Amino acid sequence: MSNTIFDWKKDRSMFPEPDKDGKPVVELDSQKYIKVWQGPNHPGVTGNMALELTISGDEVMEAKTHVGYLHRGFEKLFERRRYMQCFPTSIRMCVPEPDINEYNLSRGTELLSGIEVPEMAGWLRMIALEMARLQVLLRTVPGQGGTIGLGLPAQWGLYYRELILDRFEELTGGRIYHMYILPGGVRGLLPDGFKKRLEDNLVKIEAFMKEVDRVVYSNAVFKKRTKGIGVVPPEWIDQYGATGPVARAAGYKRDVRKDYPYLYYDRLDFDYNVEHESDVFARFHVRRKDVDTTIDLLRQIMAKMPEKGELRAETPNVLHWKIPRGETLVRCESSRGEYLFYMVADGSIYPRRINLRGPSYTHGVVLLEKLLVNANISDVSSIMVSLATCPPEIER
Amino acid sequence: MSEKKDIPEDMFLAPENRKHTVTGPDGEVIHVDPLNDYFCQDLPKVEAPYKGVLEKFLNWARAESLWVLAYGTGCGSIELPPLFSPRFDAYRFGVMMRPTPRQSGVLIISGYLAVKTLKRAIRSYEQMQNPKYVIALGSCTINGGMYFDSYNTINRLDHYLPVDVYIAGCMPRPEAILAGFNKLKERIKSGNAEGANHYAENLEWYKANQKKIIKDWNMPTYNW
Amino acid sequence: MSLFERILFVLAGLFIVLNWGLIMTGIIRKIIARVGMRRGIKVYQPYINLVKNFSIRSQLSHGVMFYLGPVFRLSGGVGIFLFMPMIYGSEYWTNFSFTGDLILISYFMFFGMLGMALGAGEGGHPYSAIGVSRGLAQFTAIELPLTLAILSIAIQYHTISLTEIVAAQQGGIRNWTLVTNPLATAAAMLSFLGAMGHSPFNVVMAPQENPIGPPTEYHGTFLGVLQTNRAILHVVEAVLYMNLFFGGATNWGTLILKTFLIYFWSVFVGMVFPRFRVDQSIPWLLKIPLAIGILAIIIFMI
Amino acid sequence: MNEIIEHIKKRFPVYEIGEGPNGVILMSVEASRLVPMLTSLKTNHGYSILVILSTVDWLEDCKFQLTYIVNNPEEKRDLGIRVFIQREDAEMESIHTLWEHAATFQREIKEMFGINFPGSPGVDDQFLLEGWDNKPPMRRDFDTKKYAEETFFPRPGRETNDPAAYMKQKLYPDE
Amino acid sequence: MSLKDIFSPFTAWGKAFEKPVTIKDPIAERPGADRYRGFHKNDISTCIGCGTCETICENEAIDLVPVEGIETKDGDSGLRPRVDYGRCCWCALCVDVCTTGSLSLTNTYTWVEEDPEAYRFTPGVDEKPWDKEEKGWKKPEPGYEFYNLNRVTMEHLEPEERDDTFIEMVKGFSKEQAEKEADRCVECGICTATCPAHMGIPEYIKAIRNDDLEEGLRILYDTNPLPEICGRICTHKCETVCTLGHRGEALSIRWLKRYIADQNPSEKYKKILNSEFIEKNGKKVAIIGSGPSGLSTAHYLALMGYECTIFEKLSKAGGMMRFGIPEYRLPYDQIDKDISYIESLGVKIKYNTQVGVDITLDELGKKYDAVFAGTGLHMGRSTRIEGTDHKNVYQAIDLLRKITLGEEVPLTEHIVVIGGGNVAMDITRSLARLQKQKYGKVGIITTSLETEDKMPADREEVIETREEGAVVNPGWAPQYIEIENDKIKGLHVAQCYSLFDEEGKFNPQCNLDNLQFFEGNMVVESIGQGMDLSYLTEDLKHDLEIDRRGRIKVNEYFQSGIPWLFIGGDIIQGPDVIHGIANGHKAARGIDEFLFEEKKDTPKP
Repeated sequence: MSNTIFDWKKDRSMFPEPDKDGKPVVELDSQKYIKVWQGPNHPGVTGNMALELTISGDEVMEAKTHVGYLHRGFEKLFERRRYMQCFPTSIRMCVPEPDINEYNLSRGTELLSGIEVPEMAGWLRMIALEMARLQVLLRTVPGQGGTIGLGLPAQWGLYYRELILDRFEELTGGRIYHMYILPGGVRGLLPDGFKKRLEDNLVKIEAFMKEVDRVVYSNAVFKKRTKGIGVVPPEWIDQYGATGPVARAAGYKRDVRKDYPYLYYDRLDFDYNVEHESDVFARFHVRRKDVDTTIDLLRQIMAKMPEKGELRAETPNVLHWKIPRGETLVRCESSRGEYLFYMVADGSIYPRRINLRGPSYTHGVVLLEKLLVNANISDVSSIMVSLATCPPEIER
Repeated sequence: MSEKKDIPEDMFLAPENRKHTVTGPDGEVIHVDPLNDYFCQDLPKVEAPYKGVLEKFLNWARAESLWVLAYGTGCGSIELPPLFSPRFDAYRFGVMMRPTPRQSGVLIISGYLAVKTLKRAIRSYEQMQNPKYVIALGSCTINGGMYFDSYNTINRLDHYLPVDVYIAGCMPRPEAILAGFNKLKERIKSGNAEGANHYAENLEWYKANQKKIIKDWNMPTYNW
Repeated sequence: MSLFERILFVLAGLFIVLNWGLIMTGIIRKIIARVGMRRGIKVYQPYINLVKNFSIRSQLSHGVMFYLGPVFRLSGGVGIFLFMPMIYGSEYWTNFSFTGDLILISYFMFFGMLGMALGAGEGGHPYSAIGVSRGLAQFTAIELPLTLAILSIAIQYHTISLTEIVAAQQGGIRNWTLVTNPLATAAAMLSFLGAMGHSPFNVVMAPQENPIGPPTEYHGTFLGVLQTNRAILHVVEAVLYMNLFFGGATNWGTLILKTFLIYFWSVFVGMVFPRFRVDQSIPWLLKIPLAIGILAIIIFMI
Repeated sequence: MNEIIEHIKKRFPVYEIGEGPNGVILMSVEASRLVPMLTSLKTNHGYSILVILSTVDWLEDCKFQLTYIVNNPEEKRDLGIRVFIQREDAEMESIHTLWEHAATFQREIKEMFGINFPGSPGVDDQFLLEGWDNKPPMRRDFDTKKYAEETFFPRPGRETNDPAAYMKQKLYPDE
Repeated sequence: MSLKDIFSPFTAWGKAFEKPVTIKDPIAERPGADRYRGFHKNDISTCIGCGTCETICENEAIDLVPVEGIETKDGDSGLRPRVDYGRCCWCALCVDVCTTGSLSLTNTYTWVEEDPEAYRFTPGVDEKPWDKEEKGWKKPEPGYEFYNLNRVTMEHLEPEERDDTFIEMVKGFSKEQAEKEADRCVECGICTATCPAHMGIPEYIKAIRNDDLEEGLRILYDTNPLPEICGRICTHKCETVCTLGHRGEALSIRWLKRYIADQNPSEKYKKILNSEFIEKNGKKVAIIGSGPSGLSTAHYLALMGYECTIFEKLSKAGGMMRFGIPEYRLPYDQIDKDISYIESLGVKIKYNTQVGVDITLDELGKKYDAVFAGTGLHMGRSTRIEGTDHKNVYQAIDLLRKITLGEEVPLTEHIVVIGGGNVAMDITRSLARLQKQKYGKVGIITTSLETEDKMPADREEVIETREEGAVVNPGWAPQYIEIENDKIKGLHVAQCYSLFDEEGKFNPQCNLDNLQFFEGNMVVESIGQGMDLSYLTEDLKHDLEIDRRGRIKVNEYFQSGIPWLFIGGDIIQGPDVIHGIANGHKAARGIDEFLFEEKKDTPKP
């Protein structure tokens, strides 16, 4: 359906003019371009970060990510905090989905000090992790429409997310920062009737996802706006270190839960959600399917988990928990992709180094900068959200 | 503290903001000092409120129509969308998000402020028009919170911006934020929320504090 | 009726339109809230917002055109109103409508837009500039089908006087242009979607892209003026469509109901679709409504 | 797995081979042999993903440890390669030609630790900090608390007592 | 793109006909969940101000501040946590780590202020609207602890292994056990104030954790020169106030001390403690009695360079530690280890020299620059009931001395012991062992005035006594000893229901309707000891201030009315090893100060 009159794809050779190396040169002085900052105060960017866009008309010529607006120096702060004290601090590293930080830090600490977590605690961790994933997906899946002006489902999504947050509040005592998974185990058993209430919510969320399907997924304009936009060629995936839904939308079967099973994910039955188009729509679709998987996983967990059990393994006194020298790599699957902690212990009560590498670290900087070139300025926020850029985990 | 003593004055300035010369098409050489030439160098004035019933009426209107700058400065901003979600629906209290500082009257500092963000927050605040209000969320704005020992986050907000209302919590829940809005409304209606005038009166003190931290001050003293 | 009386009635009409515009905004916001599972604002919230905006103490200008932008915009809205016959058959509420008012109104619709564009451009904000260029480009694409539809009607009724067009539609729904000239109505109503600035055509103020377009720099009184204009403009544009296609109104009650429904049409579509990119919205407007509009003319040409 | 280790052992002078607690094989290699080794791992052995590039400051040994963890997505296996470099005027070869996103890591390390990666794109740009004029903050000899107290006006009025000292002062002050 | 794609989005309008989910008044209608981590609440009567909350807080949000109306006393620092909500992150680690369980979080979460200074408050002291709130975060269920509440079990000989032998019954910690036990310590330091010697308990426990036992020994010797002895038989007042004891078992501080002392070989002591070369200052001090106080004084004086001579009445040093405590609790070689180190510092001990008999106190006063008397309580007290003048009624302290000296101990098959203290348990168990050796079975009844829960003896002592076959039957007041044919038949007792009268004076009340008879051929009295001050001549006594109850008045440095005479130990403080040591340490400082003043007055030649 290429329509030559309306196909405004210009002859790219005209501008920007390439230099000797074939690299395009964007000269602001030439008056052909204007520089636009999206962010840090801009409704289209995810969180507090900025994109420096050089545009010509509506087209982005050059994009540069600016981060650091949320830099708190966590990795420095860890040097001054005991292992147990790291855990409330660590979770602030990813605001929308804090539980993965709790889990990774706890797991790393346990691995380094050789502690095995009781089985019950493991299952409870899985509940928390999956609920966190669901909670994020309820923001991002309808939120994908929000980036291009379809704010209604995003608003609904926030309500259904509230339901999960209610369950979190009940289980963990916190709404956003749950601080539930801690080194050695978890901080509370399921309250009475929790499973039933969660199941009720899951039913509601399933019905809501049907609605999202109707309003967002099969929406003519949404498809028009997202298909073929922000295509990540499959060969870029490894080159740019993309993981999670971005990799899966490009046809790669990558899911930490299946590839490197942690907790009891190997006892659950689920599959990779793979798409092949690798555009914004495909990534949205992968996430949409992830919602179903997550709901299914939550049901499986509730069915398979033991009724009773220990909350927490016996650990050394947390006030002076010394961990012998060693290093480890902990990974888990966040809603955005592979989430890693690299931990080095030096035998003292303080960790030597805890380094976080979230998926946004590569998605939000190199990949985004690359994808935005020649994109329409209207699609910038849509592409950014489809990569699920989360600035706090880039900056820590 | 700094090891290098001979830092050029414009070291931190973006290239386009440095003093430079431009040659016009007719060969005329023009010296440009962007900071002085492109930006308004005026300082803010104290805008006296009206007297009596009129001011009371206007304050009521200001209180019932709080336009918040949609700027999530810290992690507290994760609780701002739920504020406008179906469950809490802050719209019905006259609260609304605006994407541009010009049209907003309320700046929510949602938690910690990294030095880099502080600069933007100050800029946003100064671009807002009198009367303007600041709500500070969470521990971080009161005394540094979790990041009291971080090298990149400020400890107390009241040294940099006049704060009207503090809300405790890490982060405060939407309900608490709504309570904060109620408090702010009370404050506005009582005529005490004159943060903008306070800022204009004590500009020197605020600027000294701000400039102590923001080392690359590549903007005019007051950013209209 | 003396000129003085007429001016009095025009002002009274303007007052009614302004109030209805503000209340309608409130009602629409309330409805939008209900779809969003919310309770929504108080219906009189737009009034408070207006008072608040006029109560801002400090104003900041970027130059003369920056000042004049909202004024132009307002005069665009008021201009449409001045020449718009509001109530059919009423001597008092026909304003200054005359034989060629349709032409003038079409002009005023563009006038406000242009004034705004100049003022916003003076603001110097890059997003204003982007918004302006998008807005003007899209508005041209909106005007085209609308003009064709108007032409089609003009051919149909052999007049370019709004009063006469309304007069021709009296006597029941069967006589409405909606029934007699459905193609022109379709073309115009589709372009109306664009004119009202709701999704999928809100490329100008697209909050996630160029927040919030031309008025980015406007604040305080300027914004108050813009809001006033917005309230007036939405109503009078709806009145225009009402007059053209839906049989006009013979009393204020009908006018309020019909304008509301016409305006609601844009909300009805806008709520459920995301917005087009500007390079999608213009081709779309130039494809579908334009084609229908041309068809509407061709039918009458034959 | 052992095959690869044997293979690497034959070709590169690796030492301190050991398995971390999570099944990550860690080994150390001389800085000069790192890039050939990574290239070989990437092209010949399927270690196509750079998982993380991290730095540890061993202040007491006057050394920086750079850890490159690469991953083989087919065999689902991680390999960690440690490189120790001197703390003074630290410099390391850039690997952005192998993995584009290594540039981000290197940019951050340059800013946070002061290790230079000549040739890495944008390595000299400020990444997370703005107008920083002190020591690179992640170096262990930079005291963040002291810096924060000097710079950020902590709210005055806090005082605390150590229970033991307070009890001594109250109950047996002169002993 | 199909037609469906155009029309299906319009289904969204269906929502317009549903009821909105908005909560009318969110501020009032939404209390936090049952577990919500809201604002702090503290039960200040339970709180002891141990400061673990302050330690765990990663944000340094908690300060410990003195609170009006709460006094500093043993086991309570008098401080209470003050929370700074400009720091707090509501992680509730402070609640989870709280040793007493006094701290909790409520489910209240709304607090708005215009004044940032207001966000600093002392929960439980400053009144807050949520003080009455019951719901909120509490410490999770049992099984969730940040430190181990249970002691590492100390291995000891089983009753059947130990009931006929005087081999030490407690085996001592192994390295792992000691480190595990040391790991439980929360380092609050509340014990330090309660310990009479104010030992650096958290510090030496930290040394164990760090496996730096030499450092540990140095810390021990700072305040206590008899660690081997104290590590075994100290009355461990520290453990009674241990913060862990509030919800679990107190830390085995005593055993940890013993672990440090045990693990350091005696030959290395001088090197570790850096006491190989001590500069003498030429002053001489005489010390009467080689009990804990005397040894302690001698040790610290010796370290200061004084030349000390201890005069001991008996043939071996150690005083009550050797002669009052049976060997199974405190082996003699361990006493020798501590004493030999003190001797190695140049302290001379003159055995078999009784002051007052072999040498008078006056002479000592003239020969030496100062004298310290720590003669202890070596005279048993009698109940003075009918029949106590019989020859088969003994004093526990005399029997214990006989056992230590290896003299023959009178023994019958059935014995009644009167007394509820540790000495009573010691003699009971010693006699039980002897009975087992001689007769193959145990026949001993121990009774006391105090009821079971008020017995002054350590709990485990009573349990172990019973394990070894002796009968402990407390709560009886002895009435008279039945003697038939000059032979003791047994002890008649009546139930005792109250020990003290309303004024708090000792005045036992008996229920004479409830009588009992304990059969036995021998009665041992162990109701306390008195002092023997026969060495004090009358003119000396005249200079001393002695109060109505026979106690000698001393100043805080144990200096008596006679400036050169310092008196300390059990005579002053009552029977307790650790008090004796503390007295000795302080007296040593007093003597030093006293002599230093003198030194100043008389310039050196």
